[in-house]
Amino acid sequence: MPIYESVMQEKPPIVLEIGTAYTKLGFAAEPSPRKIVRTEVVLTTTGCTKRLFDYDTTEQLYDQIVDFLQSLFFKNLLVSPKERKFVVVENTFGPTLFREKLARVLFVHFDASSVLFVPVHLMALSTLAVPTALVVDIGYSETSVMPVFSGVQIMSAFRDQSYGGRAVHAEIKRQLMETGVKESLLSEGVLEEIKVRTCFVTTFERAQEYAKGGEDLPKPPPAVEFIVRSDDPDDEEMIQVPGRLRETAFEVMFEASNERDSLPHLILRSILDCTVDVRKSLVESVFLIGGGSMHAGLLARLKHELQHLLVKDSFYKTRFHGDLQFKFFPAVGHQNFTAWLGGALCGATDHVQTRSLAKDTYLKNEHVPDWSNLCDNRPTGS
Amino acid sequence: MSFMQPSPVKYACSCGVLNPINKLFFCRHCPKLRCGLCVCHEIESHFCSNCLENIPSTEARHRKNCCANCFECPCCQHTLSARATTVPVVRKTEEPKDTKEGESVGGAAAAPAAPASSKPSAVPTTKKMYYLSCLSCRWTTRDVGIPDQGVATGTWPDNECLYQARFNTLVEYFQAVVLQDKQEKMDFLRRKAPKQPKFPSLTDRTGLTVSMIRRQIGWTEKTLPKPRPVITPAEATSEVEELPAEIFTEPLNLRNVTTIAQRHSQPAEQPTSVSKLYPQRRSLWIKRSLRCRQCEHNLIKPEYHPTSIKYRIQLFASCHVPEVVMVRCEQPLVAGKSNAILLKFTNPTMYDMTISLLTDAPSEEGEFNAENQGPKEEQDTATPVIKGVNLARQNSTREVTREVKDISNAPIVPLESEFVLSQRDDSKEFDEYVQLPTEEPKFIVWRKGNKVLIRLQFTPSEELSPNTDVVLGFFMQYTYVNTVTNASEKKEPTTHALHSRVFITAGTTEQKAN
Amino acid sequence: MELPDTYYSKDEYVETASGNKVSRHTVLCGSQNIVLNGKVIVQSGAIIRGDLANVRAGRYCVISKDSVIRPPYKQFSKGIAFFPMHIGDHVFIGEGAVVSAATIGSCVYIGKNAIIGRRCTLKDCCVIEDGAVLPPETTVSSYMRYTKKGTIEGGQGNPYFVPAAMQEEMINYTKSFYEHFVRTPAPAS
Amino acid sequence: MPQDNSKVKVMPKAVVCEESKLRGDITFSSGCVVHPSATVIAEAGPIIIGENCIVEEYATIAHRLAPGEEYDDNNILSIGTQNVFEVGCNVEAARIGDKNVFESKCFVGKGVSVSNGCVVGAGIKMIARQHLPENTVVYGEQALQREAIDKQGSQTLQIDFLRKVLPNYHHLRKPNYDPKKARSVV
Repeated sequence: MPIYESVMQEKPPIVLEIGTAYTKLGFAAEPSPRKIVRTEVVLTTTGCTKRLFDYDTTEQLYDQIVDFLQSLFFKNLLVSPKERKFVVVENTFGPTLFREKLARVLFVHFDASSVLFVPVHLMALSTLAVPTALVVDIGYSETSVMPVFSGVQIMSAFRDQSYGGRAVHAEIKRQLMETGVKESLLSEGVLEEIKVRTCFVTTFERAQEYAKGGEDLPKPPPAVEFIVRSDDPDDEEMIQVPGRLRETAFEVMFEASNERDSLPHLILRSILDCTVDVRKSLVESVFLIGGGSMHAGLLARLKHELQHLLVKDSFYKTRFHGDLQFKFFPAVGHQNFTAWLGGALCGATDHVQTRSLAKDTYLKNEHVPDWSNLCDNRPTGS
Repeated sequence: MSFMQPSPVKYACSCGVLNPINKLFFCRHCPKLRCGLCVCHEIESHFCSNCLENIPSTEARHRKNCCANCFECPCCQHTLSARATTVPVVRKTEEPKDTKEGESVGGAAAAPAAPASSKPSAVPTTKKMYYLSCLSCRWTTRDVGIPDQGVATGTWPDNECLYQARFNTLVEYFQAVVLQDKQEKMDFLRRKAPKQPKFPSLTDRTGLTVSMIRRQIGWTEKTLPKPRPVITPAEATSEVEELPAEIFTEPLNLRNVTTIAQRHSQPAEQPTSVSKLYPQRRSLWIKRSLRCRQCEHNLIKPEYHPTSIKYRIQLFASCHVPEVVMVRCEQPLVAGKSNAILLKFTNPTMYDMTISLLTDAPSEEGEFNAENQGPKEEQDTATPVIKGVNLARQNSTREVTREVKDISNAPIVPLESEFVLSQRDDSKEFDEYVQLPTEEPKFIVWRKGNKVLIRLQFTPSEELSPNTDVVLGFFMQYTYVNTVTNASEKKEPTTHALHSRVFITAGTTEQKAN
Repeated sequence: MELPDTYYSKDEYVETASGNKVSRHTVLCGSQNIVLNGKVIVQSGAIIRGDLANVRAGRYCVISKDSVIRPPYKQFSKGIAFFPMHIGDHVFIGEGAVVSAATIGSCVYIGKNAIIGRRCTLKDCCVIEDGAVLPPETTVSSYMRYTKKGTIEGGQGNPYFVPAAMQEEMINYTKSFYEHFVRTPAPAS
Repeated sequence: MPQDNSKVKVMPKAVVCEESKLRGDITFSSGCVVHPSATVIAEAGPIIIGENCIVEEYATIAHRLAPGEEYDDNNILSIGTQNVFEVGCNVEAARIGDKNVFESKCFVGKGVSVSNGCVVGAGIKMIARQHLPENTVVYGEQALQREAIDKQGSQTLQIDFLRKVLPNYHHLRKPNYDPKKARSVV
């Protein structure tokens, strides 16, 4: 493959996936990201650490992106961004402002030669080499469901909800504060640590019993002693993470409510938004990605819930026909960088040459083509 | 006052961002102030910050930007140290053989010699074995059962990617697919718009001749459609991993569960159990060089060697721009009450400077330039070469300059006149030099070599509420003698009148005096 | 900002011929093994353990209040040895710092209450933040800043974290610290 | 410095520098090394420091009074053997076993009970009431805990060295209490 080799020999494209909580970064054609870092920026003006997406003015956002990318390039990747090709894995429905600013930083500030924006769900799917799947991305700020059929995203059936890592953290915080833990101790970092190290998604049966309430609740798993400290070194405490919290922290994603917007509902509704012909194949190819899908027991629970709803829920019973069995794809590598991995695959192909937004094109009218922008979708458009 | 505390005096960079002078650079070719935001960062050299070895960039890329010898603790990310232990080595196979030979060869005559020769080999020989140990969290390679190594730099296990083979197939597959798509597209375009041959062929009017001849002599068609690349797609399964039953009954030992930082330090494996932590190769560091975006000259260029602290090019602003140091305010700061501040000016250059403090941008610049372009037309005409460079490389530098945010809230009383700041003379530091009593403007408190202390009057704005920062701002115009010759025909140093905008946070206001 | 004058009483400090200013309220063990190369300030409460091994400090060093300078030891199979400690010129050691480094280069800034573990190597022009903890055998190379959080930032040519002109700045800072460290003027009677 | 020297018992072969600040009823077992400027405060009851402990400069070992408590001769803080209290540490732990290392400038509060072979990392502040199981290592800025595979190496070599060197440079407290003699008297 002569074309490929001449491209890859010198400078492999940089692949970035900037998530709300964590950023995955590395090079195209490599099987795992070089680094997974918090999406936090050490401000060069004050030296303080701050989340990238916390900003007041767009100019501030711009400066933060500059500082953030600078640390990525010069501290983590150790390559000069100048005249580099980039693959940016982005949320299809992410804010346009961030996209525009990111492109501007890459082209204007860092002199990137081209940027290829690729959608999360499609990229994740490419790691499987299958054309059809229902991609469920459980991230930090939201959970999104995107059906893909024959390599085409069915935009009309896209669904998202705001429960993700953040909502789980809030739930852990709520439950812990009920047991009398000081709020000052429960920083986001502590909550995440509690979630990842102690919590798991409980089984369907036990969740049902908890939901029912009453006397004979299942015996909760053993509690865990967790030492937490706030930024103030004098503020240290040994707290108990109750067993009940450990198994019910993730219930925010499964809670049955009148809105019927829990994760199983989200998936089923999204499938129903697709045409009848593709439904069966989507049911048989669910693909969970994102850091939130790595928790123990999640897949088993989700499968159980989905099967249960298919049979027991009258709404779905009348709309789904036949003997349906939900099937899940195992991820290549870990789910929290599956989409990045797809980007790395994409960056290894000739697409970076042909499909990218080149610097010259960008500088001509400083505009990033977007699928939702009519100007870019007219057949005769620019 | 600590050395690391932020300086109260800030200069406006030519890009509009405020910075203390130690974070600013001065491009002698432009000549303008530059800061970290408006220069181009480049990688000068790679090195390991632990073993301080310089690593050429090709090798660094080959090693995935990791040091070959240094490892990081997977537990706390501190550098691991190699520790030696001595283990006895039993040479069972050699020993009996040795003694046997001694006996047989020496025979009875050499009987006293035989025990002597066999004695050293009877002493158990020891061998040095190494393991890696963290001196911060006491993790060792023995914790996870990695056997000790015979050499200190050791052949420690590298991370192996479990799905490398699958990933390679995926890469190949997608490359083939994309390439084929491209091929088909090109074929399609060619068919759509048949290319007119430059020279009309007399024999082949239809373009079919070649293939017809080929077919006649029994050869195959030249362009057989390539088979589509194939790959076994992943298979979905309805079998999912259930929770282990003991999770509900067994107590959780947090010490065996890795933290998030530990997982992310091994992105490919992300182990959940501490028994799966392996030493990680230490990431390299870089030295940067900084380049002016306008004229592409280097502002900072460090020496290659990792231990060298020297620069080959160093254009610090503090070596070219008069430094303003705040000494103190004469009175407590009260809103609306006139006050005076003592400022120390230092001339870092070898030429005398004439300085004036203005409240507005110098007039010869025409109307106030929103982008604070700073230097005036004169050097643009004086530096035609630079201009040419500018034109040629314009498109690499589109970063917009920003308007300087005027944060001052205490108007100053401009100085009556300009003043001269003598050149720097390092030799004067050592001898007692008495300044000749000269006619000095009133605002000058003292003068020592290249330093001048002046008294600047100002009034904190009437509206300031207590406990707000009082900021005074002014334009400092100074003459700068540029020793770099931009044009070959001009050998004389050129003198520029430059100015920078300076903001001083004098302190916080106190309660208004009743 | 210009350093304000720091005053000391004539009775408390001893000034040597080479310009060292050493408080009497210090513990200089094995003083014959301690070499201060001139214009070094050792403030009250500081401990220098010359009894364990030689300690040599370059010119214009500042050893602040309650800091402990302690040569590092290393354990071998047959016993332990304390190694001499070298401190370069223009080194500032903040209040309450514990320093057990093997070598400290020139123009190094060590913040308040920092802990420098055994046998650390601090190269020229590096910064240790206030309260930072360096585990034993850490190397901090030039123009690096070791933060309180335990991360390393900076590097030569990086305009942030450590000033690019660190050398000149530390020279100026330690010199002006020395110049502003003056004897309390006798009360004008 | 009001020192109640009569109550400080130094057993033979212990090296206790005179410049240390000792308050209350303190017993140094044989083999202990106390560097200058170390502080031991027996406020709530006697302190017995086991054999072969090292107390470095500015280290503080305190047996503090809880609010409302009074000095009690029977409230003994018994510190095990072979512990190292590094420069500037502040240890008020309720119980200290053997072979522990308290690194520089760490703080161990009253509510902490330390078993054997533990390490409290430099600069770490431990306040919460807790028990450190055997071989615990508390490390890093976040004060994380882990379990080491074996105990920390013994400090006998360092003690041997210090016992040789310190008398050359420092005035030492004379050993004034011999358990063998004491027993024979009784």
